[in-house]
Amino acid sequence: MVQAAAVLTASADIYDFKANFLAAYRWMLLARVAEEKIAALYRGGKITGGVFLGKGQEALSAATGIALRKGDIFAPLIRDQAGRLAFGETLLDCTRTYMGSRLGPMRGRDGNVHRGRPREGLMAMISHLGAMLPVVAGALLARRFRGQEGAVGAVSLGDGATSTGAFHEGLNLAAVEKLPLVLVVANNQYAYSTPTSRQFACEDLVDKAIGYGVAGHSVDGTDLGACLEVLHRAVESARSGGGPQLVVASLLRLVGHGEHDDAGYVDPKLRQTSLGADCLELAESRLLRERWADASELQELQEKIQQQVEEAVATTLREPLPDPNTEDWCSLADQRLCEGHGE
Amino acid sequence: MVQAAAVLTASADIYDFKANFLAAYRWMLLARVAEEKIAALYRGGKITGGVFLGKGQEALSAATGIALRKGDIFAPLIRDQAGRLAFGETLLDCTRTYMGSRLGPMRGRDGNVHRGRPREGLMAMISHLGAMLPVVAGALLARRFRGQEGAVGAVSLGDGATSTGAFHEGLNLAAVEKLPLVLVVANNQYAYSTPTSRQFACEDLVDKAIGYGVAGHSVDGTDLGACLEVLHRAVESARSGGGPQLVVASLLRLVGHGEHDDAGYVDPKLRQTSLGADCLELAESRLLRERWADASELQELQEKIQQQVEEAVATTLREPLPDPNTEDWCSLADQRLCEGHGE
Amino acid sequence: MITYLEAIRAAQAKALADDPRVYIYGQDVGQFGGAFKATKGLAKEFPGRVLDSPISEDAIIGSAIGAAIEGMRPIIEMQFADFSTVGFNQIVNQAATLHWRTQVPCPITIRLPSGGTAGAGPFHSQSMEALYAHYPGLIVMTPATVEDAYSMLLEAVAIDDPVIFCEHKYLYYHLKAEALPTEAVPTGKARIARQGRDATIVTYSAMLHESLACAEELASEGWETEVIDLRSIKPLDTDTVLASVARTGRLLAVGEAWPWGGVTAEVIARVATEGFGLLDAPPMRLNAKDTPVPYHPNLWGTHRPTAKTIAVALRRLLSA
Amino acid sequence: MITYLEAIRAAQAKALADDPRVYIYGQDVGQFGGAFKATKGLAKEFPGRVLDSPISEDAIIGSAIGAAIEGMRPIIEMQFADFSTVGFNQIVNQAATLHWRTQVPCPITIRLPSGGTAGAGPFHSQSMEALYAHYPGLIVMTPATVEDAYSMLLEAVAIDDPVIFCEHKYLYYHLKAEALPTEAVPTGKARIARQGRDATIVTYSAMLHESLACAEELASEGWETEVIDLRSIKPLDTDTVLASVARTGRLLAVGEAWPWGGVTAEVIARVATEGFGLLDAPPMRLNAKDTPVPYHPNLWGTHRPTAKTIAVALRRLLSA
Ligand SMILES: Cc1ncc(C[n+]2csc(CCOP(=O)(O)OP(=O)(O)O)c2C)c(N)n1
Ligand SMILES: Cc1ncc(C[n+]2csc(CCOP(=O)(O)OP(=O)(O)O)c2C)c(N)n1
Ligand SMILES: [Mg+2]
Ligand SMILES: [Mg+2]
Repeated sequence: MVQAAAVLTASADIYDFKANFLAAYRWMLLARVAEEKIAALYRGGKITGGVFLGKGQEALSAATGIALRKGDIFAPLIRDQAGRLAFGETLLDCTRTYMGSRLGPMRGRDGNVHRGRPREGLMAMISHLGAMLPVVAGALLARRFRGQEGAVGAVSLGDGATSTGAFHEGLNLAAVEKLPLVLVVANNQYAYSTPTSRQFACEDLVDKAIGYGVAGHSVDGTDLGACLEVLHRAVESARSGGGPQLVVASLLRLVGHGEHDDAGYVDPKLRQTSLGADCLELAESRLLRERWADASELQELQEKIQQQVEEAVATTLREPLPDPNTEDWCSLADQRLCEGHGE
Repeated sequence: MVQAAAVLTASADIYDFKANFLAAYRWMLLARVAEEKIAALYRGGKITGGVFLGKGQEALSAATGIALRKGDIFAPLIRDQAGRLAFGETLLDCTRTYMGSRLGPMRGRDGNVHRGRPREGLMAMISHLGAMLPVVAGALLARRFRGQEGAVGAVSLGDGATSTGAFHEGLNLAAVEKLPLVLVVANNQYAYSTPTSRQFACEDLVDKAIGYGVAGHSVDGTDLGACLEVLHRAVESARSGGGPQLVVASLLRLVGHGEHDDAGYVDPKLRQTSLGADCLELAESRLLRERWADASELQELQEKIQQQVEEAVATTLREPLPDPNTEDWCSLADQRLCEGHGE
Repeated sequence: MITYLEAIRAAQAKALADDPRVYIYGQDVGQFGGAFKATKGLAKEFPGRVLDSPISEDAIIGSAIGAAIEGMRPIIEMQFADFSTVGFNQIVNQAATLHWRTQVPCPITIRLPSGGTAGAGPFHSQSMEALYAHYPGLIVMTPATVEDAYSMLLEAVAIDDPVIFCEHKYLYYHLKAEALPTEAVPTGKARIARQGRDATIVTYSAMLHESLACAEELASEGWETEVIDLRSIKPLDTDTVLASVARTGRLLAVGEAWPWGGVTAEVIARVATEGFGLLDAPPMRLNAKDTPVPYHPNLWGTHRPTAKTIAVALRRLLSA
Repeated sequence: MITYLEAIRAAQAKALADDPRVYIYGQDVGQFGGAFKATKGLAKEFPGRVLDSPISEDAIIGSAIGAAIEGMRPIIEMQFADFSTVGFNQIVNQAATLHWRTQVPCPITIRLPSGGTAGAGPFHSQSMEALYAHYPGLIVMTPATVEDAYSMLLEAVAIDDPVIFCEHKYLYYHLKAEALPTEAVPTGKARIARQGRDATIVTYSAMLHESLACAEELASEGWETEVIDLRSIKPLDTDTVLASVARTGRLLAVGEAWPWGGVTAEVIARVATEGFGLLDAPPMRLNAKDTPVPYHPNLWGTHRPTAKTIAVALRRLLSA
């Protein structure tokens, strides 16, 4: 198990750290602004159903998305707006799914974070936690069957999801097959209202790695630089035949479980610790400190992104909603086999 | 993680090791003889359905049963004839269940190894591997609710069963609640025909302990002395508040998965290793070596046990079989709520 | 006024107060009071008896079974019915078979927040009652009123068998009553929610209210529709259904679940086999469409039966 | 002579040979050839394409779905149908919803060794077809003949949707045919296994043979019973059933599964609602008793329908 800090310099030459940092920061900011807009629409009654945000987890998520390349596979979860964007999901896929546009990837059939384009490597999560892990393992198995080595699959999970049987069976299967799978666990200290003390008894979630025979990595999830380093290393060792990699990031979610939740259960003392830091603010101050950007550039970026988000929402608002009369109401790919008795 | 060898002497004074060894040997021998009889009955067509034997695993099983005391809970699996007897199951419960006697605990409704007396702490396994682990955890939780501390629950599993979600969820739950649960994993190198290399990728199954925050113990499953020591220690530390204990024993099953199976898939080289030793023979030679018994005593014991087994079978053969006409054909405890439409 | 949700909370409070063998286990049910607040305040009121679980449905239910073997009477909350699929094996193979196999009762209550609400989508809307009813060894309750939510949950805890308690999320806040009931219809007995002579609608849970609204509408046209609330779908009160069909000669079965093998199929099969002669017209059934439950309200509103679509079916039945 | 089991093996061999996208995954299916030897020799014949899995039903099925997303066509063997409960969530919530949600097909075939055999007991005997048929998005096949075991399994692999392939363990060795079929009835079409004018028995899988034996017996008394083999229970060929009932006026539905919401309930519900006027007598159904499947043959023989008990029901139907 390697500590992120230890390698900040070590692997800094492998790739252009600064460029990655800047790119990641942009995705983080875009995710933050987009989610604030989604939250506003939700409060304004423009979104039916739940809204689940990733505030405070953008660094880890963006780092995951950036570490992947075209042809890789990514199964994001509910706090991965930044990672989705970094992986290549458009902002419109987000707004269209949240608002039910018929033109979105889910066509109003599924909503909010339950979106994706599986054929493009972006899995569309089902709600059942842990369930996407074996799916990505199978997708990687398929690549191997077809002799397409070199692709990596990343799966996002929360601390709570590590208690699911699917997590265990999926990670074990990936380990047995030595698949290039990177499992990114965002330990944000709570599963909905449940603290980690009621979720697991190990000292550190990364201690699970040895029991599966996979590599383990720990990282400070509020530190974009560290996340970029660790995810880069984890993804590259998976890509180069190192088998599954378990990355455990420590952080806090800075919003409720969903927008309906005020997170009153979060220990205020915890918010005061370094876990409670806002990864976006930290990244911004580092940008300035390192002189990779100046205040006016950031100001400009902020405005561009604001505009981009407003445009996506405006476009989506003009789009048609799903129409029950044009729906085929058939669950099957092979429509000949559909039947509608008793409906 | 403690090695058995290290403590053979260390804890030898805690209790009468010789007495335990002798008692365990008797249960092992009774189990071996009983199972040979069951196998003979099976070949003679006197038993319908599967027959699953524990040959080669009697030392571990007996040690588990002996380490427990009245009031404890035990969830045996398919290779636990010896442990069942040591825990207090009668030989008649075995023969009656295998032969479907109406007087047996399962009354012909369930068969072979699917037997128990849950209210007496002996769980009746369902086939689904891993499923008994959370059940025992819950039983221990109940004891805690009622303020009945001091009881221990032991659960038997095989190497293959560690791949189940139930194993993971159950052990994790027990760890979070810090329950006095001892999980005894018999790593007999195969799950049916599947070698451990296709089952898990960790170096040693005991490496899983740290990931759950539980104590881990390794033991040579062919060495009765070592099994007695390790199980004794594991059970006592669970009893004294040490939380769940994971015991991993290495051994080989010296029979087929079931009596229908010739185990042709077992690597002959493996049989030549120490894993392939017969724990019963080893125990016997130690008895003689230590002069805890002499040949004639063993001969006598052998005959007594043979007779005991023949009697149990003879008794069972005289007993009534289940009668469909006297069956209530109701699945519920509350018979008022049973309904029989459409049968 | 007390809501359906408050009734569920009140029943659990009473069960905890009356019986030391009762405890509550599930995700976020403790201090937080549950995703829907059905256990609000109970952890505080009953220290150590309302416990947060890990996200481990298989182990949650497995542990409840073990506790039941030891004489406890656990109430398990699944955060959503849809997630009970992960604990499915323990429910249908362990809990449902325990007494039949070992003569040891398995008095556990599994609360399933069920059914569709606007925007909930495919994995937070399912009605799984038929799945559990198919397996021997389980009781399946589907309360449709505030009174039943309260009294049936209390009865579920008292029954010596595993009870799948399907509480409908749509009714949580929408449904209100003056007060909690003091006595109750026993489990296994259906209730005639509205009397009528022209046709019988057999339904349960949220669809009772769509059916009553439909009956009301047709009443203005002079049609008197009898509406039966099954209350529990296993056991299913065939006698009450048959008696009603004997009076009306016409049957429409309505359910929110999927059609294939659902409650409506079982009801019609029973009436057709045991009360064929009572039918003056072909029986009819109305269910959700045979697709996952759609997210967007535009689609969801068409996916499940509503007073409007029930009325269309009922008119066809009455003119048959 | 080729057995039902050999036909299943042959179909898998052909699927592997014809389509590089096909692979087989499950416990002990590799070198060992599976618990029932349904994949005997295939690992050798198709290196790297027949893989032993860990004991992880959820991950086994989840991985098959992922592979299907990438264009593969996995064949999954559950060691026994009963263990599919552990992979239930991936089947009904992931596989069954994938295409409807994302427009990406999920062509996986899940082989379930199903049904009762003497001494198999509660957890190695289950018939789970109704459970899977209840969920939208799944095809459920229940082959009753050697020919169908072969051709339907090949079709299952070819279909772009998840197929639950319920192969009956009792038929594995009992059932023999001269040769493998060269053409096949398409999925969704039932087959009239025996023609008759006096009554219609609708059944599937192992119960087809009990029903045919019963029809044979009553033929000696001059009764001509039509016996319909549904072949697949979802889709269920209502038209063929209705056409037969139109000829005979009498319906008996027979299934080996539990009664509540089973195939017989769905068949009768469809005939009652869509072919009420065709019935000259109340339809009847016969299923297993509503308890777990008993271990001992004395009990098992009474738990499930047999030619004898079907004959009793049929006589009642004919005299009604
Ligand atoms: C199998 C399953 N059980 C329960 C739920 C309900 N649920 C949704 S999110 C959540 C908490 C998840 O916590 P964690 O995994 O830590 O992720 P986080 O929300 O903290 O990012 C729960 C219990 C679910 N989605 N799946
Ligand atoms: C969930 C589940 N899947 C599959 C099976 C079928 N099965 C019965 S025993 C067995 C092998 C068990 O291997 P292991 O756990 O190592 O125990 P051993 O037989 O070696 O003692 C399998 C796959 C099962 N019982 N339960
Ligand atoms: Mg969390
Ligand atoms: Mg083994």
